[in-house]
This record gives sequence, C-alpha cells and structure tokens, in this order.
Amino acid sequence: MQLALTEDQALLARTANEFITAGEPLARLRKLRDGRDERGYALDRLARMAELGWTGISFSEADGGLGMGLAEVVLVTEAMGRGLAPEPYIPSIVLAGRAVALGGSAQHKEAWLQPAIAGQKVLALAHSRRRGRFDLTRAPVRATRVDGGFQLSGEATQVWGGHLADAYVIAARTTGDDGDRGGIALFVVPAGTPGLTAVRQHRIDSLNVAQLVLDGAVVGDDAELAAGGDGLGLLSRVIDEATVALTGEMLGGMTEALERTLGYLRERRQFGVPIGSFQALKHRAARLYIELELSRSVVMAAARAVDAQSADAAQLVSIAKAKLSDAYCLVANEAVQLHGGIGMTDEHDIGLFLKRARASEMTFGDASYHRARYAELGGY
Amino acid sequence: MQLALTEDQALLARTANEFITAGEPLARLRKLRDGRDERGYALDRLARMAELGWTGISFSEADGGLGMGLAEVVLVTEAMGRGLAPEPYIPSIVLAGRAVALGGSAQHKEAWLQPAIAGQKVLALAHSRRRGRFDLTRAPVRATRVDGGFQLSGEATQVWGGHLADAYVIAARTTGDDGDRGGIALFVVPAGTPGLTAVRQHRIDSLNVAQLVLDGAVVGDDAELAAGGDGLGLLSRVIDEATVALTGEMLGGMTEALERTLGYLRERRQFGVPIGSFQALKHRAARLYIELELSRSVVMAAARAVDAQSADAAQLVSIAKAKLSDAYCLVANEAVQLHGGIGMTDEHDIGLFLKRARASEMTFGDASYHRARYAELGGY
Amino acid sequence: MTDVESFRAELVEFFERELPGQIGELPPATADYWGGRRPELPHPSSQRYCEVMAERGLTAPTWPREYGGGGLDKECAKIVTAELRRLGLPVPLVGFGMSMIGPTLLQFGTDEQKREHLPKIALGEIRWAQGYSEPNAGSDLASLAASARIAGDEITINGQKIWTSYADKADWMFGIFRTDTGGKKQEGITFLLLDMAQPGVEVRPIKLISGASPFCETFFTDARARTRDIIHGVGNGWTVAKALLGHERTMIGDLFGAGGRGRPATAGNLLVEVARDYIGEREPGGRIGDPVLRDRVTQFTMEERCFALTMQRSADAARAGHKPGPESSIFKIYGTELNQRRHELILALRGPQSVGWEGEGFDPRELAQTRDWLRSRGNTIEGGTSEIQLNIIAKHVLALPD
Amino acid sequence: MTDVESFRAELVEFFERELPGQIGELPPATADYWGGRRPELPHPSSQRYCEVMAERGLTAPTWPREYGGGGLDKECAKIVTAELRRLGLPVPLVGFGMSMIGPTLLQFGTDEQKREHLPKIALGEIRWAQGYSEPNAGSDLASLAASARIAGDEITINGQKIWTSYADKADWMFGIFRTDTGGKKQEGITFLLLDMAQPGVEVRPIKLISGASPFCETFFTDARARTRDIIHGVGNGWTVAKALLGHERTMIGDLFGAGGRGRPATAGNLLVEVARDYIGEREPGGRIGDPVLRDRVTQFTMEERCFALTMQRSADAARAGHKPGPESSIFKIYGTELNQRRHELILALRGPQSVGWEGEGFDPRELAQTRDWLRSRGNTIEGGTSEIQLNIIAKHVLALPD
Repeated sequence: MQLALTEDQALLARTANEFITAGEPLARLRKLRDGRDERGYALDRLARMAELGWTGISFSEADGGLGMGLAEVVLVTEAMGRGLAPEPYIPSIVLAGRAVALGGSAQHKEAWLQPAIAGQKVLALAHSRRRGRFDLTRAPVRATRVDGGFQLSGEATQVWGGHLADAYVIAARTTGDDGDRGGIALFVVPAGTPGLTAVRQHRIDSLNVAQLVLDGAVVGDDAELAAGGDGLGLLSRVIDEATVALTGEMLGGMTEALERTLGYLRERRQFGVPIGSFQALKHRAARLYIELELSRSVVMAAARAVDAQSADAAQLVSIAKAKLSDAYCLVANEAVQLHGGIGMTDEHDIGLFLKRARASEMTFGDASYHRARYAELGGY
Repeated sequence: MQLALTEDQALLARTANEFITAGEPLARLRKLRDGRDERGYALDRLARMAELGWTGISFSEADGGLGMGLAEVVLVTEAMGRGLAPEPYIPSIVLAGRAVALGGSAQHKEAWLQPAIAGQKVLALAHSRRRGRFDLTRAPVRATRVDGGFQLSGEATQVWGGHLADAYVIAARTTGDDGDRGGIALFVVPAGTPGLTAVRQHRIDSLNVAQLVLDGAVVGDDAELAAGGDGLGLLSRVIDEATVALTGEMLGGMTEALERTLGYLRERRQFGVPIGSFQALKHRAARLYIELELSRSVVMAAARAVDAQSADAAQLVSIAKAKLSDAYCLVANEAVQLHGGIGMTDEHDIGLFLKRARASEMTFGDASYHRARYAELGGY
Repeated sequence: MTDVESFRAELVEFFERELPGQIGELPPATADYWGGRRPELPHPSSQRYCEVMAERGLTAPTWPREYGGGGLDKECAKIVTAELRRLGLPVPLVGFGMSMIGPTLLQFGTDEQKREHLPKIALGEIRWAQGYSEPNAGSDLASLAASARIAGDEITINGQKIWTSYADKADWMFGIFRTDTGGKKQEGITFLLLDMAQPGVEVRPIKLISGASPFCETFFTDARARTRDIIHGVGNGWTVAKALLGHERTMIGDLFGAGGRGRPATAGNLLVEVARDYIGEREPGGRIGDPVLRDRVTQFTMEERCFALTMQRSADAARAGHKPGPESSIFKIYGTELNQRRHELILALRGPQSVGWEGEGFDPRELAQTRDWLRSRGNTIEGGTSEIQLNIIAKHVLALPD
Repeated sequence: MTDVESFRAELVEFFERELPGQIGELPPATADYWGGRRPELPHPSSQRYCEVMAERGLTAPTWPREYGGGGLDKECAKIVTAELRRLGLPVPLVGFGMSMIGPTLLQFGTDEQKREHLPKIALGEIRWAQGYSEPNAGSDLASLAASARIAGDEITINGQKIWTSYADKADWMFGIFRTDTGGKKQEGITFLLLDMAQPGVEVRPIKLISGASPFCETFFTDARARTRDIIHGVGNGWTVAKALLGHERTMIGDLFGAGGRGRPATAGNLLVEVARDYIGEREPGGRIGDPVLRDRVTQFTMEERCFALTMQRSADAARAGHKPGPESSIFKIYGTELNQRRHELILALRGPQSVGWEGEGFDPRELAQTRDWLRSRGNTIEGGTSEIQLNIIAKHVLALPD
C-alpha cells in the first residue's frame, strides 16, 4: 500500500478543488438553505461532476465507469468537504450506485446505474430507522412475501439524498429480527411506487435527507439486489465504502475549518498584536494540525485497503471514521472558539463546519460505535 | 453540610502543616529511602503525632479518642501529603484502628487500639491479594474452622504499614467464593503468631508496604472482629474512611506539587524571561489550579458526608477518589514536564510526587473502579 | 421568638394568604420576568406578582428601603429565597438591572443617581442592557472606540457596541465610552447611562448559529445622554466596568454551574434517563446498556458534582464571613465548559436523533436540545472568553509573571 | 537479471553462507551494538559481526566507499535493511556516530574531516556523544555559555554540558561552544569535535527517576581540541547544530513511533494480551472483561495506527521523490506522547501490580515496565521539549506570527 498520490491522483485532486472553489460553495449553500430550496442541491452541478467523470470513478468499465477506486473517490469528496458541497455524490454514487453495481441485474444497471453515473438520475439508500442508531441489522422496513414479490412497510429516517430521488435502495427485513445477521434484503424501488412517500427532513447541516415512509408498497422479485444472497453483507460493504468516502469529505471540511481559523489568527488583532502570536493559541493550533495530519494518513490508508480488499480493510474503515469523527468535531469546536464572538454568529461561515462536523459524526456510526466494531473485528 | 473550616479546624490545619514542614520531610524521605531503612518511617514521629492528639481524632472518648471525624483527619493527612510523610497514620489509625474500634471487643481495644492511639504500637490491615485488583470480595486469605478457632492460609500483598507492624487485621474468607458478599471475616492477628510472616515490599513511592504470608496460622474465635456480623460491611466501611483520608493526603500532595511548579515557572528563565510568562504554560497552570480547587471541595464534602453517615456518603467517597486519582496524576505529570530536564532526575524532589501520585491512585481503587462503583450505587 | 423567626412567619403569612388574594393564580417557579416598558409576560400574572412583591421591597431584598429595596440583612434575604423555593414561586424580577447595574450603582453611584435609577429597577419599570464590547474591542475591551463628547451637561455619543444582550428589549443602557483618546487606553473611558428610546440609537439583533438572537448590535449616531448619568466621574469608567464584570462572571457561573438557574439541578439523573431511553438498559431499571457511555455519564456527573461543591464551598465561606476566595475565579470558565460538555454528552447519547434542525423525524425535545447545544458553544466566548479567564487566573491567582 | 536483483542475490549469498562461516553464531535482531574503544557486547559475536559487515561497507550502506561506507543507492540500501530483517539479523552498528554526526559530517565536513572521522565511525571504532544542552541553556539552547578559546591550531574548552547521552561510554564528543560572547547569541557559536579521553574532561552520570542513568553531565576544565576539528568554520556552529537537531528529531520519532525500534510493532496486540491477562475475558479468547478499558485499549491502538500510517506516508512521499513534508514535524512530539500514553495505559491495566520498584510481590515484567513508564516521562523533554516542538510547528508549518 502506497500512501502517496500518483501524478494522476494529484491532478484529480487539483481539478476537484478548482471545480468546488470556483462554485463559491458556501455562498451557494447559504442560498439553498435560506431560500429553503426544496432539493437543497443543484442538479446541474451533479451533472457537471458526471461530465468530469467523477461519478464513474469506482465502477468497472463494463458498468460504464473508470475502474478506479476509493483512493480517487476520497479526493473528490475531500474537495466537496472543503466547500461543504451539498450534492448527493456519496449517497447516489458511492452508496446506492455501488449497491446496484455489486448486486444488481443488467436491467437494474441500465435503468438506474448508468443514468446515475451520467448524472441524470439520483439514487438513495435507506438503511436506518429512528432510534435504530448505527446497527445495520435494525432494518427500517419489513418485507412480507406476496405473490411474485414483496410488500414493504416501515419508515426509514435521514435517508441521505432521499428527497426527490429517482429510486431507492431499501434495506428490508424478510425474516428474523433485529440482531439477526440473516434475513435482510435490499430492494430497488422507483420513486412514485404506490405506497412510497419521501418527506424532506431538515438537519443542522441543511443537507438533503428524507424520511421515507413505506406503506404496503409492492415490488416484484426482480426488485431484489443479490437475490437470495447475503443482503446484509452487501449492505455492510457499500456502507463501508461510503464511510470511507465520507471520511474524505470530513478531512476536507476539517482542513478548510483549520485553514480559515489560522487565517483569522493571523489577521485578527487584539492588544495591539495578531491573536495568532499568543502562545496558548499557537499550541492549540499546532495540536489541531497534528490531528489533521493523522487524519489524512488514515483516510488514504482506509481507501487503499478497501480498494485492495485487504484483510484489515474493515478495521481501517473503523479507525478512519472514529478518528475523523473525533478530530473534525474537535477542530470545528476549536475553530468556533478561536473565532470568538463572530464565530457564534449565523452570519459567519465557520459555524457551518461545526454543524456539518456533527452531522457527519452521526452518519455511518460515531467514534464509540466504530471503536466497539474494531474490537469485535479484532476478536477482543 | 458546611464546606468551610471552623476556627478549631483551621488551627489544626496550621499546626499539622507546621509539624510536617518543620521535619524537613522530603530530605527525611530520601534518607529513609537511600539508606534502605528497614522500617521506612520514624516511630518517634508517629509517637509525636499521638502526643499532638491526631491519632485519636476519629475515635470516641470512650475509646480514648477525641470524638471528631474525617473532617479533621483529612487536615492531618493533607499536611502529610504535602511532605510525603511516610508514617503509617492511615493504615494504623484510620484503617486497622477504626476496624478494631468498630468491631473489636474490650480486650481487642485494650490490647491494640489504645496502644495504637498512643503511638506505641503499629497496626495494619490486609485486604488485597496479588491480581485481586480492588475487589474486596477477593479476600487474600482463606480461614478454615478448627477446634476453638480458625486456621488462616494465604498471601496478602501491599499491606500498608505491614512491615514490622505489631498486629494485623486480616480479611479472610470463611465460606463461599470470590464475588460472594457473605463469608468474609476480619481477624486480629498479632505479629509473631506462628505461621505468619511479613516481608517488606518496595514500591516506587518507597512507603512501608509488606507481603503478608499466612501458612496455617491459628487464631482463636476471640480473634474475630464483629464476630458473626457482616465482615465485608465492616471492611468496606473502614476502607471508605481510609479512602477519604487518602484523598486528603493526595490533595496535599497535588497542592505541594503545583506550588513547587508555580515557583519554578516564576524563577526559571529561558529566552531572557521567566518561563512562567509564556502563555501556553500559564494556561496549563491555570487548568491545574482548577483541578485543585475542585479536588479540595470534594475531599471536604466526602469527609463530612461520611462523618454524618449521609445517604450518598459512599458515592461521594467514590467521586473523591476518582477525582483525586485523575487530578493528582495529571498535576504530577505536568509538574515533571514543566520542570523540564531536572524534572526527570532522581535528584530533584518533584519526581517523588509523581511516584506517590501513582501509588495512591492504585490504593483503594483507581478512578475507573470508583466510577463503576458510583454507577452501581446509583442504580444505573 | 427571634426577629428572624418572626420575619419568616410574616413572610409565610404574606406568601401563603395575602399574595394569592391580591394576584390570583401565581406564576410558576420557571417564569422569569424581566420587566421593562414593553414587558414580556411568561405568565399572565407575572407583572402583577412583581409589583406586589416590589411594594414590599422583595424584588431587591437587600437593597436599602429608600432605593426601593427591602432593607433586609443577608440572613433574612436568604429566608426570602428559601421560602420562595419552598412554595415553588419564581424570583419576582430578573435582569441586568437587578444583577449588574443595580449592585454597581450601590457601589459607585451618588445618592442622587441611586434615588433616580434604583427604584425603577426594583419596580421592574426599566429594563437594562450592557454596552461594553465593540467589533474591535472584544477580549481587549479597553481599546474601545465608541465616543462620548461632553458639552455642558449634554453628552453626544457616536460609534457601535456589539454583543449587547437583549438590547432590542431594553429601555436604558449602561456602558463604557471613550471621552479621551490620549494617554493610556484604560484612562479616558467613562461609564454612563443612557435612555435607548431616542432616534440616535439603532438596535439590530444578531442571529446566532443556534438560530436565536439573544445579542444585538447597537449603533449610536449623535445619541444623547446627560452628564448627571456619568457614574464615578469622567475618565474613571474602567474601574466601574471591571467591578461590574466581576458581578457578571459570578452571575454566569451561577447560571451554568450545577444547581444554577441555567440548568436542571438533576442533570446527573437527567443524563441517566436519556441514556436509558436512547441506549437501553441491561434489564428494566438496570445498568445503562452501553458500559462505555455509562462511564462517560458517570465521569460527567462526578465533575458536575465537584463543581457544585466548589460553588457551595465558596458560598459557605462567604456565609462564614470570609471574603470570596480565589476559587470563585474558576466559576465562569468551568461552569460554561461543563454546560458544553453536558450538551455534547447528550448528543452522544441521542446519536443520529441529535442533529435535527426542525420538522419531520425529530421530536421537540431533541430539536430544542440541539439548539441549546449550538447556543452553548458561545458560553465560553460571551462574558469574557475562557482564554481571558485563564489569563486572569494565571496572573491574579497564580501570580505568574506577565 | 537487473543490477538490483543481482545485488540482492550477492547479499543473500553473503548473509546466508559466508557470514556464518566467518563469525559462527550470529547475534539476534535485538542486539544493538554501539561500538567504541570500550565496546559493550550484547552478544559474544556482536563486534566481529560489525567488523565483517563494515569490511563490506554494510554498517553505513549509503556512505561513500572512500569514507568507509557501502556507496549504495537508496534502493540497494533498502534491500540491505529488508534482507537483514528477513534473516532476523540486527543492524550491525547503531549510535550517534551513525545517526547524527556522520550525516552532519557528510553535509558540512571538509574532505579531510570526512576522511579522518567517518571511517572510524563506520568501523565502530569510535563512539560519539552529543554536547549541546547546558544547565542554563535548555530550550533556549542558543544562550549556551561553555567556551572555546582558539589560539593557533589549539582550542581550550571550559564550562559544562548536560544531558549528554551515554557520555560515560563515549570516546569523542561533537558539540557547540561559544567562541564569541559579543553580538547576537546565535552567532559566536562554533561546532567542533573533541577527544574525551583527556584529563580536562570529566563525566558524571545523572540518575533519573527511573533509576537509570542514560544521561551525563560533562565538565570541561581547560580541555583541548584542534582547530582542524571545527566543522563549517568558526561562528557558524548554529547552522550545523540546527541541521543535526533535525536528524535527531527524526531519529527519536522513529524510535518511539509505532513500528519504531523503541517499541514492539505489536503494541496493539500486546495491550490486548496484558488486558486479557490482568482484567480477564468474558469467555476464553473472548472480549476483554472490562468494556471501558477495552475501549481505552482500542482508542490507543487506533491512535497508534494513525501515527504509524503518517510515518509511512512520509516515507512513501520521500520514496516518491518528494522532499520531507510538514507532517514530519509531528513525529517527535506525537511519537513520544504515544509512548507515554502506552505506558500509562499498561499501568491502568496492571492496576496495583504496576507500582512496584523492586523485590517481592511484583514479577520482572511488571517491574521493568514500571521503570520504562518512569523513563518515558522524559521522552517529551529530552531532544527538544514538546513545548518547543509546538512552537516550531506553529511558526514554521502554520506560519503563525511571533
């Protein structure tokens, strides 16, 4: 495993950063938020990312992708994290898209994956229910056999990118109960299916998330991904991949938050000097910088380990999410504190990182969940 | 509960501090340590403390004491902690002495308690075995019934003040097993009893602790304290009282360590200024000061709660020991760090506090033991 | 029976029998009433309750009678508080008049100034705001620039203040302004009072990350004040300002500290309840399901108790007649940090349910707590940043060199 | 086959067949050999092993042949390390000659100086000590006072150095001395080499809180050195000293960092073993009995992995031809802090068994680990305190103003 960027990767990182920064990302986010934009992101930006090829990174050429991996994906999400870009790249491409790619039939891919890669359609994946915390065996939906298919009922929460999505991959329990590793299936359900409704939810980070209500929606047998296979296995795998992508986004966010704070420390003057000249603040900034460097290393490593499907890949994913959750929240808290009064105002951008840090922490498992998972995987 | 010192208490505190500092305590400790003094403390100092009345503080007038409580005891131990005084005041008086006072017969008291209060004899209490951690149900000794008494076998470790003690209070299991709350008895066993041997142990804090080996030592029924009663209850009670006394000692130690560090920060010059003028060090010192103030409050409160036998006394004891363990170790670590190079030398006194802090942490339960105990007591 | 006992008897008589008769339904203990010309009524009878209490000098029990207080000694005042708590009645009147400018006037004001302003505070007629910080004078308060030009007995004020709490609801402002730009910056600062109901004063609320707007910006354009409202003389404002900051720190410490009005006294148990609710329990009423979170709850509960005990120790020392010890210097910094830690712990316990802003999928308590958490991030900034508090402790308590 | 492959083949041939023939039993991978005039032999054949390796230039593979090195490029050098590790053989020679003064001479020395000193280092004939800190010049190293008076080609040295690692075992010292007391303190410092085997040099070991004495005080009384042993010219010592400190920081980071020689690469698992041993497990081979300590073990293991990955990233970047990035600035501070945390965690796991000093009631591993813990407290002080490291990061990496 090489923890250095190749020429191509370095180029991709630069392009991604230019694309994001050129879009005046934070101003755009505010406009979407304060204008109560129903979608909360821009379809054309997603399409543009598709044109640049980023939506195809982690898919095989056969599926119309570039046959690269998370090592490249995290460079895109890192740039998105720097600008808090709200486009549903992770849920539509890395989460639902990969689920279809790994478990879907030719029809599934043609109907949903190709359009998603083309940036024409948006996919979302529903895997958690209210109070279900991070346990993937607590499927949000129950699937009961009906003639030629299944009937789905239940309520999923905080479905990322789930408002106005074109289709949903839904984790449902066909048999057994919470805690059982068997009996979980993934179904592809198009928006507009009778008995399926999505309601926009509003989170502190103002990203597009939805509550997905299934009230006896009926799907055919052909709607199931990896039919008869290990549904939970497939779900866990794409969640792990999306988790790595998210840690990339978090890395970008904490990098940006720290840089903005350093800038403020250099410019803000009190007592006749820049406050960045106060040693106590210097040392705290240096501590945050250490956290940043450690975070960058583990994100790169986790991405490469999953790409190589190495034995400790899952453990590295947990290290990465645990580390980034703690480090991003720390950096964001300190960033607000070091900005002083203006740091607590809605008008100032630094607060947006605080909110996103916390929402990211609570997505795909927080630090203590991943520490417990790491220990389980390590057999102690 | 009043968290302020009375006139008498303030006077006692002053006297105790004068007595301790007058003895050039740290030089004395070094002499005992480097001279490999067998006893590791000075009998005459203990006798002097008796003359001053401090050994009688927490005993009833009937038992020849002053009928005061831990609120006063902690003032004595705080002074001892400031000077790292090695005399076995806590083990002989607060731990074993109180056990005899609470559970002993008139004969026990006459034979052991009065002489201990008079500073003529030294008592010790054996309650833990190697690898037993802090669980009081894991008695170090097994007691088997023999005609007219018991036969004791087992090995107790780190018996505080146990080398060259005159008598031992020994926690032994008569029935049942580790974890059972019943079946634990306390026996008073004089030194020199056949089958009992004490071997001096050497700890980082160079206090007098001993390994106590019992190899079929026989004691009569009359040797049992609170005969037929709740042995574990009695043991827990005196351990709680001794824990409070120890937190007083720890408070004194961290106060002294912090004051010495502040002094060094004011005097040591680098880059042409006192290092205490560097803001990063100022802020760290202030953080330590906050810990110190919180510690002082909880020690005072725990002492008064136990004296008043209030409902939450045990919980306050656990808060005090958890807090003081963490705070003293933090202060000691920082004290060494802030002293720089000389801080890591054996020649400099600050390191003695680091060692005592750690040994105290590991006596009567560390912070995580007491947090778990607190939650148990709190029913969650 | 002693005066004290008879006083308590009177008080009980009044609270239990007379008061309901005069007011009818009494406001609940939680109903904070701030008074002022445009009063907000947390409860229909809040204003009436305040007035009736004020008639008896019970809004400001320790203030002298001639200034609208109760003229009571510490002991009797404590009885008032105790009885109010016992009967589940609220403190009749809160606000910066009672807690900040009132005590400051008693310390520095002339008899004339006290006679004019204190009774209106005690009666709840005037609500006050604090004009201290400016955009470029935050931690470095002494470098403030808002100017007060004195001509005869008129003062003309220009400039801007920021972080003025509830300025949009206040009637008068106490604040510090620059009357002299030469010399040491602490000199040339004057402490004065002004009526905010005038064209030269414009107030704009500041929206915080929590969505709330407890603070305002206040702009002065040739605003007017009277020289008779200068406290402690021209150029001596810094002394007054620092004394007042002391009152403020204590108030904030009380507010956020364990047992303080800023939070439920039972936070410890509250956390256990939230943990049981969101994490689950081993068996009904048994241990919290996740031992690691259980340990975090315990750790926090212990810290909180240690802080509460420290506040009690300080109060007991004061009662025992000792002057406030150095321990009081830690209240503001530690109280506010505890409040932040409490909120972050609740987030950890509620997990994904703790990141809602509004609407679907989150229950009201979850949403309210999330806002409170966001608001709490400011606690270590407002009223003197934690960094400033640490500087103060290092310099004034630990005597570390500059 | 390529040169690289043929080189590896030769090497294997030599290591596996020739070497045992020439030496007999080979020392274990753990046997560090420091060389010198009074060498300590961790293994009977340590010295012979070093000599035979030196003949082939394998004690300093990348140094030029004319200076006693192997003249190998980076890639071949890496093969040497890899093969040694594969065969469980130790690095033939360690010490400050190899890691500090050697590289410094290659960078700043004259050809004559290199010819004289480097071969003796590569052959393990001379063991070196570092003369930097003084009692009043610790963090503020540039204020050093130990003087070097130059007369003709003779230098007379007076004063004291402290924290000189293993000075009691060293033959020569490299150090910085004041040759000019006027002007800026960084100026007037000269870097020079001197033979310690002379009456004017007295060495006293310093006992640490761990009981060990890895450091010494060194006193100079009219000690002699030669002007030909001045490196980089009179008054230019500060430049040389700083460059060398760089080598030292990296070395210490490596040493304590995960995977570093200073610790077992398996510390993660080691901690789990200790936890299982002292805390117990739910069921045989199952979870660690105490979930809170289990979480602490995991937390530490994760931090350690993140650090190891950061060191790898830095190495990979170097291999990819990038110059050492800013991330290398965190190695010393974080590596040493991790080492302290590791030891404190082991104390927590071993509980009361972790506070023994010697003798009865504690087993040897427990006693050794307790000493190591005490020793580790110095890690964040020696070789540039953590506070200095943070200053460096803030200034040179984060560009924060002075």
